[in-house]
Amino acid sequence: MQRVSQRPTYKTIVSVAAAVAIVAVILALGAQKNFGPQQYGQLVVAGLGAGAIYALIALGFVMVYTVTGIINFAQGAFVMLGAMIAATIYGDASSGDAVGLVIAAIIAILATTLVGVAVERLTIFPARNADTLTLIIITVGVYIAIQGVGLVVWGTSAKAFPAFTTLDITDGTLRFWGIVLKTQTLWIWGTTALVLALLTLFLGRTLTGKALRACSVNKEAARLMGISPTRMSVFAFGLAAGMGALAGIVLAPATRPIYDMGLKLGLKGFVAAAMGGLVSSPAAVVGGLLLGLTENVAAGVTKSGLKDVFAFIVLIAVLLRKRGIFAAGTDLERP
Amino acid sequence: MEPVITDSQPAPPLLVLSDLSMAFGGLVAVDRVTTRVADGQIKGLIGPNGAGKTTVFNLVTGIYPPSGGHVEFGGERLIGLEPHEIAARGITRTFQNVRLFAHMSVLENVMVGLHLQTRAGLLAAALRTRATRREEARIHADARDLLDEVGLAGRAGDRATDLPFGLQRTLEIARALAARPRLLLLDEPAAGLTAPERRRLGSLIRRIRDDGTTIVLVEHDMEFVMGLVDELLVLDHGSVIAEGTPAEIQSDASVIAAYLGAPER
Amino acid sequence: MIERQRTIGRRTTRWQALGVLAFALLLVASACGDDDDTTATTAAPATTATTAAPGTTAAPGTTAAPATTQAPVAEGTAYKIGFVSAATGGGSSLGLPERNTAEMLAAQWTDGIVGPDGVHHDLEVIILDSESNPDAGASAVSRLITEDEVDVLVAGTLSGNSLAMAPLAEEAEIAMISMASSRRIIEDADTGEARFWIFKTPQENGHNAAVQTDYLSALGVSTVCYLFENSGFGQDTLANGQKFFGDADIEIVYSDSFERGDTEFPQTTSIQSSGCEAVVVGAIPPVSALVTSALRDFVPNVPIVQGHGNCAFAFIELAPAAVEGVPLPCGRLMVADGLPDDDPQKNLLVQYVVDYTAFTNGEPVSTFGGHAWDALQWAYEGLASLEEGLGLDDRRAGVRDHIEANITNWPGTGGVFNITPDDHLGLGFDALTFVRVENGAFAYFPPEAW
Amino acid sequence: MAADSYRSDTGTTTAPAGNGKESAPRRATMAGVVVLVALVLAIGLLEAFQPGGVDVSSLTGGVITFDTTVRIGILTIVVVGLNLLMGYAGQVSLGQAAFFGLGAYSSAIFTTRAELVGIGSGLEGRWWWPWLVMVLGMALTGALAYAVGRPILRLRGHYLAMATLGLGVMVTIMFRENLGLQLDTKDITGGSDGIPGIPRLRVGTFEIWPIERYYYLVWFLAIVGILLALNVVRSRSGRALRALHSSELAAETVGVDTARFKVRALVVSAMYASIAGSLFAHFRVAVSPTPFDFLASLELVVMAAVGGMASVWGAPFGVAAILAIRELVRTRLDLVIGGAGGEQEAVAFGVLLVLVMIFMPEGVVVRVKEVARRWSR
Repeated sequence: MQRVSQRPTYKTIVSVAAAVAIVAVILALGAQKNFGPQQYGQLVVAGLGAGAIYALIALGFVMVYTVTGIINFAQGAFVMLGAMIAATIYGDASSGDAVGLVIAAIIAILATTLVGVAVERLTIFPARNADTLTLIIITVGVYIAIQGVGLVVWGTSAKAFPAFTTLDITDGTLRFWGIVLKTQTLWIWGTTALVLALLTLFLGRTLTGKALRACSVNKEAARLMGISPTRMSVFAFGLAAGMGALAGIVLAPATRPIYDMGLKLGLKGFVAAAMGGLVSSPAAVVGGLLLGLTENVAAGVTKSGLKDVFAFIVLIAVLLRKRGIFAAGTDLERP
Repeated sequence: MEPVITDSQPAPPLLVLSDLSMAFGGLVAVDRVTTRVADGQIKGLIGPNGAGKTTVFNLVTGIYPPSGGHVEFGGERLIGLEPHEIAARGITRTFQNVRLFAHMSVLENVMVGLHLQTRAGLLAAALRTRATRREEARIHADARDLLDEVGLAGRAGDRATDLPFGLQRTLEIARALAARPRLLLLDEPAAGLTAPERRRLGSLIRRIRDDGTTIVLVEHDMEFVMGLVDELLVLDHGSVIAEGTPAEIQSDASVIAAYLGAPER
Repeated sequence: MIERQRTIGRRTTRWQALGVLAFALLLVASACGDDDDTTATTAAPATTATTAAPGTTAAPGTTAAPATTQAPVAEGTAYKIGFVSAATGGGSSLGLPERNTAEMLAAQWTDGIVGPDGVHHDLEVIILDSESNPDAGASAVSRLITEDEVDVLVAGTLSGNSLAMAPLAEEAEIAMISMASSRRIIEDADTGEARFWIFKTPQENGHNAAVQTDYLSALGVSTVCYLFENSGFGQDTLANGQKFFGDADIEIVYSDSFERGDTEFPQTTSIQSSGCEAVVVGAIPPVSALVTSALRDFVPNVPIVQGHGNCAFAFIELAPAAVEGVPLPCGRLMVADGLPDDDPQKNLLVQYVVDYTAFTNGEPVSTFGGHAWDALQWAYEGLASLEEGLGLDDRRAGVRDHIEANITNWPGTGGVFNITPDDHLGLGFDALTFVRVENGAFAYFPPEAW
Repeated sequence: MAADSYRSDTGTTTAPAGNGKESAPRRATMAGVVVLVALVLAIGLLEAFQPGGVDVSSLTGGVITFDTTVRIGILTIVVVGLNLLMGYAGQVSLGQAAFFGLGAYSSAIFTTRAELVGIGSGLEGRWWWPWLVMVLGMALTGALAYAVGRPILRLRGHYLAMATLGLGVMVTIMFRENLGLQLDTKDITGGSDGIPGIPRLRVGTFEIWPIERYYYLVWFLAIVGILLALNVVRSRSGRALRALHSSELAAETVGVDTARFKVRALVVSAMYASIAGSLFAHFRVAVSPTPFDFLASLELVVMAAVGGMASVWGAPFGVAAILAIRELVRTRLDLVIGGAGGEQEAVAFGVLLVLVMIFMPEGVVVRVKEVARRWSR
């Protein structure tokens, strides 16, 4: 039974001590590999690069979860669809056609949004009265099916996709103080920031956005106010699918898209969202960045194969401490 | 105001709350509440909505750790104990919004209440040892007796949530009683009941007290409370504003101002 | 592939109904994908080849199949080859070309087999998917052995899967030809004895490391960093690298893994700080291309040597600029056209490339499909050697004996095989040759050019 | 989470328990057990004698092979444990395959490379050693579950799901990463390729193989597992688990130590998974990380849900249903859909999964029970 803590100062001291200990361990391990500031800088930059991708995917999880209370395991499939459809439409990755790229991206996002809507109508809506676990399993089934369709349509080979800056498969790189930064990473950071900003504006300022939030707070109340939770559910799925597709497209140049890319990315996005407490977009972005950072720094100073272990240790630590970075214990059973 | 002890004998109080406080963030829900409950009493806890009555129950049963003060029960300090440990020491309760074990039968609900009366371990249960079977048979019988007592014997096999609301409340009391508590906390037991149901409830509560269980109850229905309790504690905004016999409370000016004077609901 | 003619019990009809329902939904789902394809400008999706019934679109095999189509004297027992590859799951980039090859050969072999006694036998290739999962793979193999009663098995794309399948083949006393690389599949790890019933066709990571060692020695490096994909294959490349490099006094000063799907490679920082003179990579595309690209960016001055898992066009396609000039050991399949005419493998390699591309509507050839081709040819030849009138057990043993005794000096896609009772692979180090990526294609890179 | 899917199968809804007929559910249980035992015996005998050429495979149109019936038995044991944890105690686990894997890897490591972990290799040849290892594996897995259970089970709902998912992934990584050691210093788990050469089980010189013998062993243990679980469900502990599923708070206030019972449920389910893992290792005689990964955990949950989570009997049905669908799409899809190949299998499986969950959200067993009840009226 979770209890409300009475000693915040004690907790702060423990957290600070833990942070100091972690940094000390990182430095000690890094020293064995002769790491200098440049190496650490590189690990952090790369970590934030990977983290922004996770963050972008996490936003899709948050969107669906807040409105419907479902953890949508099909989110990874939307990411895959976005990337694969865009790559297919764009065709030859080295053609240097900027307009074509934008058109391909837009079509891919719209198509994936439609898939998201269809998924909601065909699978979530008929089972809307089922319990959460059933709905989660349904989304797992949807994921498997969509990935299967991806396999049928695109086979097992990875696609080439042009970097946005160079419009070529080979991405440009920026170098400063010996640290290398791919230009696509800037696009990923920019997109994540933009999506977060638009999402915040949308949810805070527009009527539909407010309706979405109302649904997440209380379905019954929303219904009484004339907001249809089922319509909002469709909306959330469509929006999440579109956001997933966008994520897939901006990361496509960094990872060569392939039919089964969604599983791992979906899992990571989910972990990022979970770190953020599942209900807050900014927290999900922070969660994503934290996840990417953890993975890369841990992999850099130890064995890469263990990076997921560190990622999940951080996840569990975050869950146990606060149930999300910003959120308080939302799941606590109240008397 | 000094508590009035109904008995002339100065019996040691069963439950003592000393300066009990609880703050949620900046909101002080319970503010230095001090009171005592004598053995064998029925004590009422009243006050307007949000006065902190249920929070007091939650503090006593260990659901929240208080931010200050302490609870003594039978001479033992309870702070820091888990709710189930407090239950094992003899305090059980009901909830304002009934919390039955849904999807379990009426009988099974009471059998869970008898949890503390049984010892069978997991392995013994899996192997269905002779001792386990004997114990099962015993608590089966005990649960039936208890249902008999509260008048639910005919519905033992029904699903708990299929009972009408009034009987759900009764079942919750039976479940709490099954643990054989020395102190029973009832959180608005009469809420939502019809008049005849209230009468039956009143006599049930008295019978429980007569069998030796001390009772503290939170209640809104003044008529119901006044006729039932030995003593009343009035809370407002987390603080004790009055304490005494029903007659005393009814004539207390501050209570009338804060509570009775204000039209309810 | 010959359609399976088993009668279906009444029970299955209900399942079929459910399946039809499922397919209706599937059509709805895949319609979206199709719409997008029509707007596609260049890419040719592989759907036609994989969904159409094999045999209809197949280019008729001409030279590859050694079957001679004489008028059959009599009709004998039908033969069955059981085939399991990882067509889906983590190993699908290897398993799908293998399955395509199996379907292609099945289509070429519709005439069946005529034995040495002139008796004709129908031939069926039963193709199942292991889902890249050892349990599913073993279950598929068990099905082939006990339910379908196949005469020979060609099974196992991944080493872990093959290791779970091999004991079943041994217990059932049936020859199993694996398409996975680990030596442990065909040899007892402790005693080094060949496993009686198990063969395999792919070149090994040992060959790969030996060839790499020669090249690294020629470069004159004494310290290398080793990056490997975190898979059975990648781990095995490292193990062999450690063994062979060490013998040539080349020290691996840093090694670490990466994963399929990784986008960032923090390992490069450790390579920077370790000061090694060359980086060796053991991986398969797509991630091998990405890691090459990252190495180019982060440690541009350290030479990169790739491994034989990249002998597929995808490696070049996914990072053409980065992999340009990267040397790697490969089987001769990838440089078939550039081989001298007297090379024993040249004709069949060129033919395989033509057949495969035609059968799959233009999918690029990879070395993995070649491994399936070799394995299936062995199975075919084993069956073709049988006399009519043998029981199942004898047929199974006969195929095994034939492979062990007669695959000598046998040119295949993977090299010239010489199987002996002690060596159930039978390839020398010369099975791999050094190639280099030049102008977006694999080019022969002989030692003289180092 | 899953609170609504909870259904009691202790007969409270089916039996007229009002009038002192408490033995009715017990009698129904015994009938169920008898039917299951008879079915298991019949299938085994059918396979052994194949009267008139009819065997399991031909009876099911070639969909279910005998190999599959053994796998159903093994996974049934895992899912029975999972049902106790998820269906009864209401604690979600998305990492159950890790416990399954721990059992399998314990058996694999201790029976093939015991000397590596510091145990004399003389034991490896003894027939009783693998059996002892099974028990050892259960103890190890149970101990690990106990250690992680205390902190993890403080979480609820989605948060618990995520934490168990994380634990599961970590354990699988540990298998693949040789427990974090370098492969060349001490090869304990064999990396991604895993451990081959696990011996068959024996009693003295009597080998429990060919597969017909193993089938009986597996199903004997599965039925014992089901019986034990049924006893637990109907005991003080079982009631405590179901009570805390409904309301942890209410359970606490009548004296149920919910934290302890949740941990117990986890430990028991982990031990079920572990023994099944050992059986799996000696069945496949090779282990590698894939069958114990995240997808496997997910599939176990799916099996539990399809069978009906709050029902011990749901386990064999759920496992059988999922494996049958898998085998069906694997081997017969080309007959249903002309020319379909391996790729379509995945699509079909996904779609069927969705259909099952939409139309039978409480699971097959509950659904069948309901239909049967309607017909019997």
